[in-house]
Formats: sequence, C-alpha cells, structure tokens
Amino acid sequence: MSVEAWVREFARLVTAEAPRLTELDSAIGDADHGANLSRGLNAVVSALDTSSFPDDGALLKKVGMVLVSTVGGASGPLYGTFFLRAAGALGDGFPAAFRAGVDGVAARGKSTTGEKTMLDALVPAAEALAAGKDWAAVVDAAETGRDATIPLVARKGRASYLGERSAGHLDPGAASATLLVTAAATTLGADG
Amino acid sequence: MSVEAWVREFARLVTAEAPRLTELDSAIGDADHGANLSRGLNAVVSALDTSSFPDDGALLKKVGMVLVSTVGGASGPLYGTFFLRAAGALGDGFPAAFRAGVDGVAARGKSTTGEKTMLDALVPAAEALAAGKDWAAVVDAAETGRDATIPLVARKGRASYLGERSAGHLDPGAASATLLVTAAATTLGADG
Amino acid sequence: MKKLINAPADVVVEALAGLAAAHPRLAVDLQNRVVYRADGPVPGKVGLISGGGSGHEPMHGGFVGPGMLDAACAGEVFTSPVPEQILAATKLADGGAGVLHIVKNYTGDVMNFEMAAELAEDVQIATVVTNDDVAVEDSLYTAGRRGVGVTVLLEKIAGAAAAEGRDLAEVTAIAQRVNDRGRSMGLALTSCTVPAAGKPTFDLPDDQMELGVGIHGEPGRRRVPLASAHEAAAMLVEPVLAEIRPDQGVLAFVNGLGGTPLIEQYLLYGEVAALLDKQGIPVVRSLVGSYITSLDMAGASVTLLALDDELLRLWDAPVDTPGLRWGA
Amino acid sequence: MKKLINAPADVVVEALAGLAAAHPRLAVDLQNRVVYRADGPVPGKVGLISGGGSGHEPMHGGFVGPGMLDAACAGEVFTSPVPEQILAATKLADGGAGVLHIVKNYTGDVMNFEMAAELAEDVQIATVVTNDDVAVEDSLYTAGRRGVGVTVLLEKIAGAAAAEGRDLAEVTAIAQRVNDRGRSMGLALTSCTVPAAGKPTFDLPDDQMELGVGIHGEPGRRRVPLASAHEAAAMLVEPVLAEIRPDQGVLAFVNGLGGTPLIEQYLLYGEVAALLDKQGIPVVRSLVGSYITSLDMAGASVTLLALDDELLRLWDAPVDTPGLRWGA
Ligand SMILES: Nc1ncnc2c1ncn2[C@@H]1O[C@H](COP(=O)(O)OP(=O)(O)O)[C@@H](O)[C@H]1O
Ligand SMILES: Nc1ncnc2c1ncn2[C@@H]1O[C@H](COP(=O)(O)OP(=O)(O)O)[C@@H](O)[C@H]1O
Ligand SMILES: [Mg+2]
Ligand SMILES: [Mg+2]
Ligand SMILES: [Mg+2]
Ligand SMILES: [Mg+2]
Repeated sequence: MSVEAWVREFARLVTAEAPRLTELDSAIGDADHGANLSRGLNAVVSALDTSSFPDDGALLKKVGMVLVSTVGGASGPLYGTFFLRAAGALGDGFPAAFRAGVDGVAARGKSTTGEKTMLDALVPAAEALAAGKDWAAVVDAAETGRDATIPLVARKGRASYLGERSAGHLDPGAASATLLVTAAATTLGADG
Repeated sequence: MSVEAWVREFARLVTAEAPRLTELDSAIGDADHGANLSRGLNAVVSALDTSSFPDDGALLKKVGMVLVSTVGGASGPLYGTFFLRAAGALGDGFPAAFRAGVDGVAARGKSTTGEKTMLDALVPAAEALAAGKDWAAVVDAAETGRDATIPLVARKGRASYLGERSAGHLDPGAASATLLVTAAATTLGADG
Repeated sequence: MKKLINAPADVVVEALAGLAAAHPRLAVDLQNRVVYRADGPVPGKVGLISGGGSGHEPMHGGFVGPGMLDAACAGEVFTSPVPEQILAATKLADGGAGVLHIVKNYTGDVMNFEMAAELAEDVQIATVVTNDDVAVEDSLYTAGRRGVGVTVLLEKIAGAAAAEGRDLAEVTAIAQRVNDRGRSMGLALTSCTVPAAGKPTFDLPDDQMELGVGIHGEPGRRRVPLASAHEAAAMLVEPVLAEIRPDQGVLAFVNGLGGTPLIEQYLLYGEVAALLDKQGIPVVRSLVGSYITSLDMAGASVTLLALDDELLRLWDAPVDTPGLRWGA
Repeated sequence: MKKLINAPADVVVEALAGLAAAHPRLAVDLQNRVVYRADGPVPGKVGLISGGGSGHEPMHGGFVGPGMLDAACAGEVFTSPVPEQILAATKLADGGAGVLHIVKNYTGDVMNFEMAAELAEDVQIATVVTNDDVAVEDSLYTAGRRGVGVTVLLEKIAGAAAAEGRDLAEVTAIAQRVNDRGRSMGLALTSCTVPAAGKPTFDLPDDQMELGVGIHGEPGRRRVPLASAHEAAAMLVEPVLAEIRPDQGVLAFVNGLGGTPLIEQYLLYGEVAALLDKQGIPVVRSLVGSYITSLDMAGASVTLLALDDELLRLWDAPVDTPGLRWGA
C-alpha cells in the first residue's frame, strides 16, 4: 500500500474532473472549486516529485501543508486539515487515519453530515472503512452520500446563501471528496 | 400655403421615422438622431399648440428657437439655424427662405456638400426649388442626394471618426432632411 | 469572455503589480500577494489588515494607506487567501501594538484567517468578522451571513481609530460596532465571469434579476422580474431598514458591482435618498461608487450604517488610499 | 437592456438629482441640468465650466468643486447640451473674472457652446476645445479629432490655475497647453446601450474588439481580433507616443469606459507602465479609474500627458470634487 500513489491518483482525478467540479460550483457557489483543487494538487505533485520523505506520515503532512498554502477558499483548509490529521493517525492504520482526517474536516468546518458538504461523502466512507467493508462498498458509500446531497438544502459553505435554491444540485465538495475515496480504492485497494 | 402645416408634417414624419433615424445613427454615429429630433419636434408642436404668431416669419423663428433649445447635439443647432435663417428670408418667397436656411446650416456646420451630411439632401432640394422645379422634382432631388451619401466617406459630424468605415451607410441627417423636404411637398405643394 | 487580461492564472498578480506601479506609496510582495504601506509598519499603531478573494477591487488592496488598512492580501479570484499570505500581511502591518484581522464572513476566509492567527505566535491578533448581508438568513445552524458593503465602511472607520492611537481592544470594539450597526442588500442584473471559468457563472434572462446576490457570482436568494430603479431601491432598502435602528441618521452607501456605471449608481442613490427621506431617516453621509465589486457583474448594493457621533467623526477623519481619499 | 433606471427619458435628470443628493456641496438646477458649486460663484476667480452629453460620468458633473469646475451642464445621453443650458452654467460660474468654456471637440458640442458664447453678452468668455484622440486623423478638412481623456486632466489642471487666482488669459493658455501636450487612444470590448435606443449601438463578436473607439458608442476605426492586455497596451500606447514629446515625464492615465472593472484597469495599467519603462519614459504621476465613461461599454483608454513643472504642480494642487479629491 502506497499513500503516495493514493495522493497522486487523487491529483490525477481532480485535474481530469476540474471543469466538472467548477461547473457544479457555478450552480450553487462561485465557480472555482475545480480551479482551486487542481491548483493545489498540482503543487502537491510538484512537491512529491522533488522531495523524499522518511515515512508516509511525513508525506501526508507535507500534502496537507501544501494544500493549506496553495488552495485557499473553503476547500484548502478543509482538505489540508484532512491530510494533516490523517498523517498524525497513520500509525493506527488507514481506516483510523481516514477517520481522523474526516473528524478534522468536521472540526475545522464546524460542520456535520446533512449540511450538503464534502462530509456527506467522507463520513459514510469513513464508516464503511471502519466496518471493514471492501473497497467497492467504501466507494459505494461515498457515492451514495455524494448523490444524497442533491436534494439537501445547504447549511454550510457558500451554497447556504442560496437557501432553498441550493436544493436540486450536487455539492461540488462531495464530488471531489468522492474522488479522494475512489483514488484510495484504486491505489490502496490494489494490494489490500 | 401654410408653413405651420409644413412644420407639423415634418414633426409627424420625424416622430414616425424616429426609430429608423436612430438606427441609421447607430451604424455610423451615436444612436440618438431619432430621439434628438423627435424630442425637439414634440416641443415645437407643443409651442405651436399654445401660441399664436403675428406672421409666418415669427412662427418659423419660434420653431428655430425651440429646436435650438431642446434638441442639442449637432442637429439641434443645425436645424435650429435652418429655421431661424429661413424665418428671416421668408419675405422673399419660399425658395429663397429655404436657400437661406440651407446656407445657415452650411455656415453653422462649416460644411459643404459631399461630406456626408444633411447638406447632401438639402442643397439639391434648394437648387431644384430655385430652378422652379415642381415638388416631385424637389423631393426627388433630396432623395437622390440622400441616397448618394451611402458610398461617401464622412468628413463632417460624428461619422467622420469612422474614416473609411463610414462608407456604405446612409447619413441619418440626410434622411431627416429629406423628411423636411417631403413635408414641404405634402403641405406647401398641396396649394402651390 | 471579453476581458483586458493576459492568462487567467496571472490576473491577480498582474493587477497587483499594476496597483503598486500606479501608487508609489504602496508596496507589494508579489510572492505573497500582499499590498502594504511602503512607509509601514507604523510603530506603536495598531495594524489593520484584511484580505479575501480577488475580484472585488478596489477592496482590499485599494484601501491600504494612512487612515485605513496597513496591509491586504489577495487570494485567487473569489478564493480566500491562504494562511501564509495572511501571516505575511500580519507581519507587514505589525507596529508592535497588535493587528486587527478584518474578515468577511465566508467559510474559507474565516478558516484561513483562523489558521493564520494560530500561526502568528508573536503578534497579538484580534479579529472582527463582517456579516452584514441581510439577503442571507441569520442562523446559528448555517454559515451565517456574508460580509459585504459594511466591510468598506469598517475598514475606513477602524482605520481612523487606529490612526488616532487607540489600542487594539478599542479599535476592535469600534470595528465590531460598525458591523453591528450596518446592513446591506444587493442585486445583480447580470452574472460576472470568473477568468479561469471563462464563461458567466449563471445565466440570467433579459427580463429578470437576481435579488439578494453576493459578491462572488453566487446566485441570489431569488430571481425576480427586472424592476425599475425606483422599485429596486425599495427591494434593497426595506430589508436593510428592518434590521438597523438609525437613531442618529445613516451613512448611505450605494455600491456598484463592477459592470454598472456611475450614472446608474447615482440614479439609484437618488431613489434610496428619497425613500429614506420619506421614512424620516436623515442621511448624514453618503458614498456612491464601485468600492466592493464582483468582477464585471452589473448590479448594485445598498449599505446603511446607523451612525453615532464617534463613528461619524472617524468616518470624516483623513484617509489617503487609492480607493478612498479625503483630508489628505 | 438591463439598467438600473426608470423611464429612459428621465435618466439624466434623475442621475443629476442623485448626484446632488449625495454631495451636499453641489447644487443642481434640474430645469437647466446644471451642476454647480453650492458656495459659488467665487468672486474674482475665473469660472470654469464644461458640459456635454450625459453617459460619461463622473465627467463632467462629478468634477464640479473647489480646484476644478465651477459648473457643468448635462445634455441628454450622448447629446451635447443646448445653448440655454450652457448659458445658465456660465452665469452660475461667473465670479466677475470671466469664464472658460471647456469643450470636447464634437460638432454638436462646438456649435452649441459657440451659440451660447454668442448669447452671453455680459460675461467675458474664453474657449478651449479638447481634441486628443489619436484614433481620428487630424485634418483641416474634417470635424477633426475627438476630445476624450485629456479633458479630465485639463479640467483638473486649469481648475487649479483658476483657484490660484490666474486670470482668464493665463488659465486659457494653461488649458490649451494641457490639450496640446496630451493624447489618448481607446478600445472597446463591447458596445454600450443607449437607454432611449434600448439595444447595443453595435454588435461585436466575442473574438473581436473595436480599436480607436470614442466615448459615444460610435464604432472604432477598425475591428481587430480580441487581444491580450499586453498587446492591447501596445495598441493604445504606441499611437499616443507617436504624437507627444514627453521630455519631462508623463502623467499616465488608464481609464475604464464604464463596464470594465478596476481589476482589469490596474492590470492594463501595469502593462502600460512596463511599456513606458522600456521606452525610457518616466511616469511621474498616474491615474487609474473610470473617469470618462461611455455608459456601460467594456473597454479602456490610455491618455498620456507630457508634464512640465507647472502642469505637475497644478495637478498636485488640492481638488475637492466627487470624482477627484486630494489635499482637501
Ligand atoms: N463548513 C464546511 N464544512 C465542510 N465542508 C465545507 C464547509 N464549507 C464548504 N465546504 C465544502 O467546500 C466546498 C467548496 O469548496 P471551494 O469551492 O473550493 O471553496 P469556496 O466555497 O470558498 O469557493 C463545498 O462544496 C463544500 O463541500
Ligand atoms: N458639420 C455639419 N454640417 C452639416 N451637417 C452635419 C454636420 N455635422 C453633423 N451633421 C449632421 O447631423 C447628423 C447627426 O445628428 P445627431 O445625431 O442628432 O447629432 P450628433 O452627431 O451630435 O449625435 C449627421 O447625420 C449629419 O447629417
Ligand atoms: Mg467555490
Ligand atoms: Mg447622433
Ligand atoms: Mg471561492
Ligand atoms: Mg449625439
């Protein structure tokens, strides 16, 4: 299992899906989620290409720091915090690290599930991982959570300003978070 | 013969044709010729409705003053001067009065024929009148002059800023001046 | 997309470079995208910084100068700056008396400023979060209201308090009072176009407008038929008046969103002033212009600030920035 | 057409009413559409007036105040004012030392000001006609060049000269010198929409721009492919530099045409400054903003004024108007 492969795959998916993420953010946000995340993950890939790390924890910490210092907006601190917290808990295994990351997002964002955010994809995935489900089920949990954001009225993030008008749209952060889970399945699942 | 009927008919035609005059002015000017002239001629009609005049000269002088003080732009002083000068020469007959008006336009505008302005319609009409032609020929002279502005490169007025690009468009002032001549034919020609 | 730009990715840095070139008394750290007073920091003075996504010019960089901000950091278009930038701005503003962070209430801005404040160990930091937009329901269970027009007024007034030599707690209290006494509401006639996106954020039919719009191209609270300026003024002023108590008169601020020219802003101001007059609310000061924009969005917002003697005096104090200047 | 207006026919008067309401030190004669100093005329001071079609805000009404104009009259949108208005403005500006008429070189403006000057029997009048637009060929056989950006600079500098107590001949000579030493060039990314017309004056495909455009929605000299800000700066600066001799440095003025936000104006200014720097021309002063607009047109113009010591000193002198304010 290689967390580096995971991060690189996440970067690849986000870059490929950036226009769609921005499109989703146009409907209920400010049309920058794809640009924000791909800018940050480009910087992450550059950092990975030019540094070596004593261990996976150090690598994930670097990923978090690069995201915090290059993404900005809401998703920068949130994804940054995810990786920083996950880095600290990696010793307890991937499910625990993932859970720690998700808890970090909730703490940083003062948010919980059902508010139409990335947590709606992340939390079900964390729970599936904790329950020892296989990767397909983990991805399925994230995707189901993601799609369940569509009817929700946003209560956190920029989409909350739209009130009722936010319903009927998929949350862009839930979409990018699902890519994070998919990337884990493709890379970590390969040898799991 | 009633110069009042002439002016009222001119006002009627301009009001009806205002959108087309503005349209012509959009192509090579600033999209206000119809609005300008109809604003002024509305004011003229109000003045005619509420005043009486000792003679036709006084009436035309009033028309000129109202136009000067309500139209603005290039056409305000030009049409205003036309009527003020025509008023002063009315004692010498309509052709002489018309000629005096046209000379006033040329003097005020420091312009001559062939520069793609209202003079290209006015001068041929004045000449036809002076030559004793019938009204149909006078209108024809104005219309021919008007249409001849199409290929011209403007040298006076706002259209001159377009340089070569002004060619291929009919001059809005030549179009409104032709209405002035048409109105004369309809009203003054009826009893002439 | 028709814009006077080069590559979309370079818009922010190039605009900052232009700002610095045009105003020699401002300096710019292009790496960190921080605009700061070339003569700063002012020893012993409370430092004021703000920052946020770009696309709202002149806010914030154009409000750096004597009597207003000491530094401002610019994020990508509509994207809040990252903690490193905020930290750099904080240090450039720190004259030893502490630094006030002026933060507009957006999740990203709040979180990034929070992280920066956690990192700025040797500087005393206070934070004020503006949330004046009445288009958004005020609720403990949501992200809350956006910070919009009041931010401009707050930066001016708190800047004057700092210039007078007030300490960090006093400047913060005054800033908080401006936020508490001011409310805003906006509407859009067109969407803006984010350079990196290349097309309008939303489509808006010719006969409709977005009421309760923010400054990031996010759609408004509801779409209503295109209204006259007279009706629009009422739609903007009434929800604002429902929330402030202008006992000593107001500062009335009509703001253009970037694509609406001054002739329309003044016309709208006339309607706003007439409406306030009818309600017996004296307008003590006014501000009309494009001060907090949303790229090229056509539209406007109205901010009313319930003045008191001190806020009025601080508003009138000298200010010398590219965006607001008087008495200097 | 999406505008914050009521009836198109009322736009000008309502915007003037809003301007007057927002700026208590200005008064407005709504009948004659004249904005003037509420504390004027200033006895013994040369009066300065200007006027022209509306749609160019803040010019001219927003430039009325100490250190700049004494009065300004507003025509209909893009239509020069009539002699009566100009006469009314002249009288309101007359402090007994004569009045300078600042006229932009458009056939209508020139003729209406001429007629007004003929009517103003008891006031000594001098006239300066601005014609700085290098997009138009300068020729004795045509209407000549348009007056554009230089008008703003001239109103400021001549206003300072009058405030210093110079006499009419001196103020006129200084005004003339500003016109002679300044040149401008503009481009449009979109057409504007005249309220009474209700639709854009011209159509412009997404991939093209109008180069050499004026401020009345008249099409430019030629249509060129949409260019980067870098290329656009060169297209604007080079024809201007071909005509002035900036021996003592320039005042560089980047002007937004109404629909172009400040972020783009600053970005363009950066390109202009870099270009001038490369040519070894020192930029001594700068001005960036939407000061002479064309309703909601997106686009910009560049004006360069070859300064000399006196013009620089007068530029720096205090000015206190809604549109330009410093030192006061
Ligand atoms: N408080 C929050 N908690 C968790 N996720 C959030 C929160 N606020 C916003 N988000 C997520 O961030 C996404 C938006 O990210 P992005 O567009 O990059 O930032 P911004 O909203 O600042 O433009 C949203 O779609 C949502 O999933
Ligand atoms: N110097 C001139 N001499 C004669 N006619 C002129 C002159 N300048 C402009 N015109 C006429 O005026 C017309 C434009 O009138 P109008 O649109 O009302 O004024 P403006 O150009 O000020 O907007 C032109 O089409 C032209 O016929
Ligand atoms: Mg976003
Ligand atoms: Mg016209
Ligand atoms: Mg954003
Ligand atoms: Mg006109």
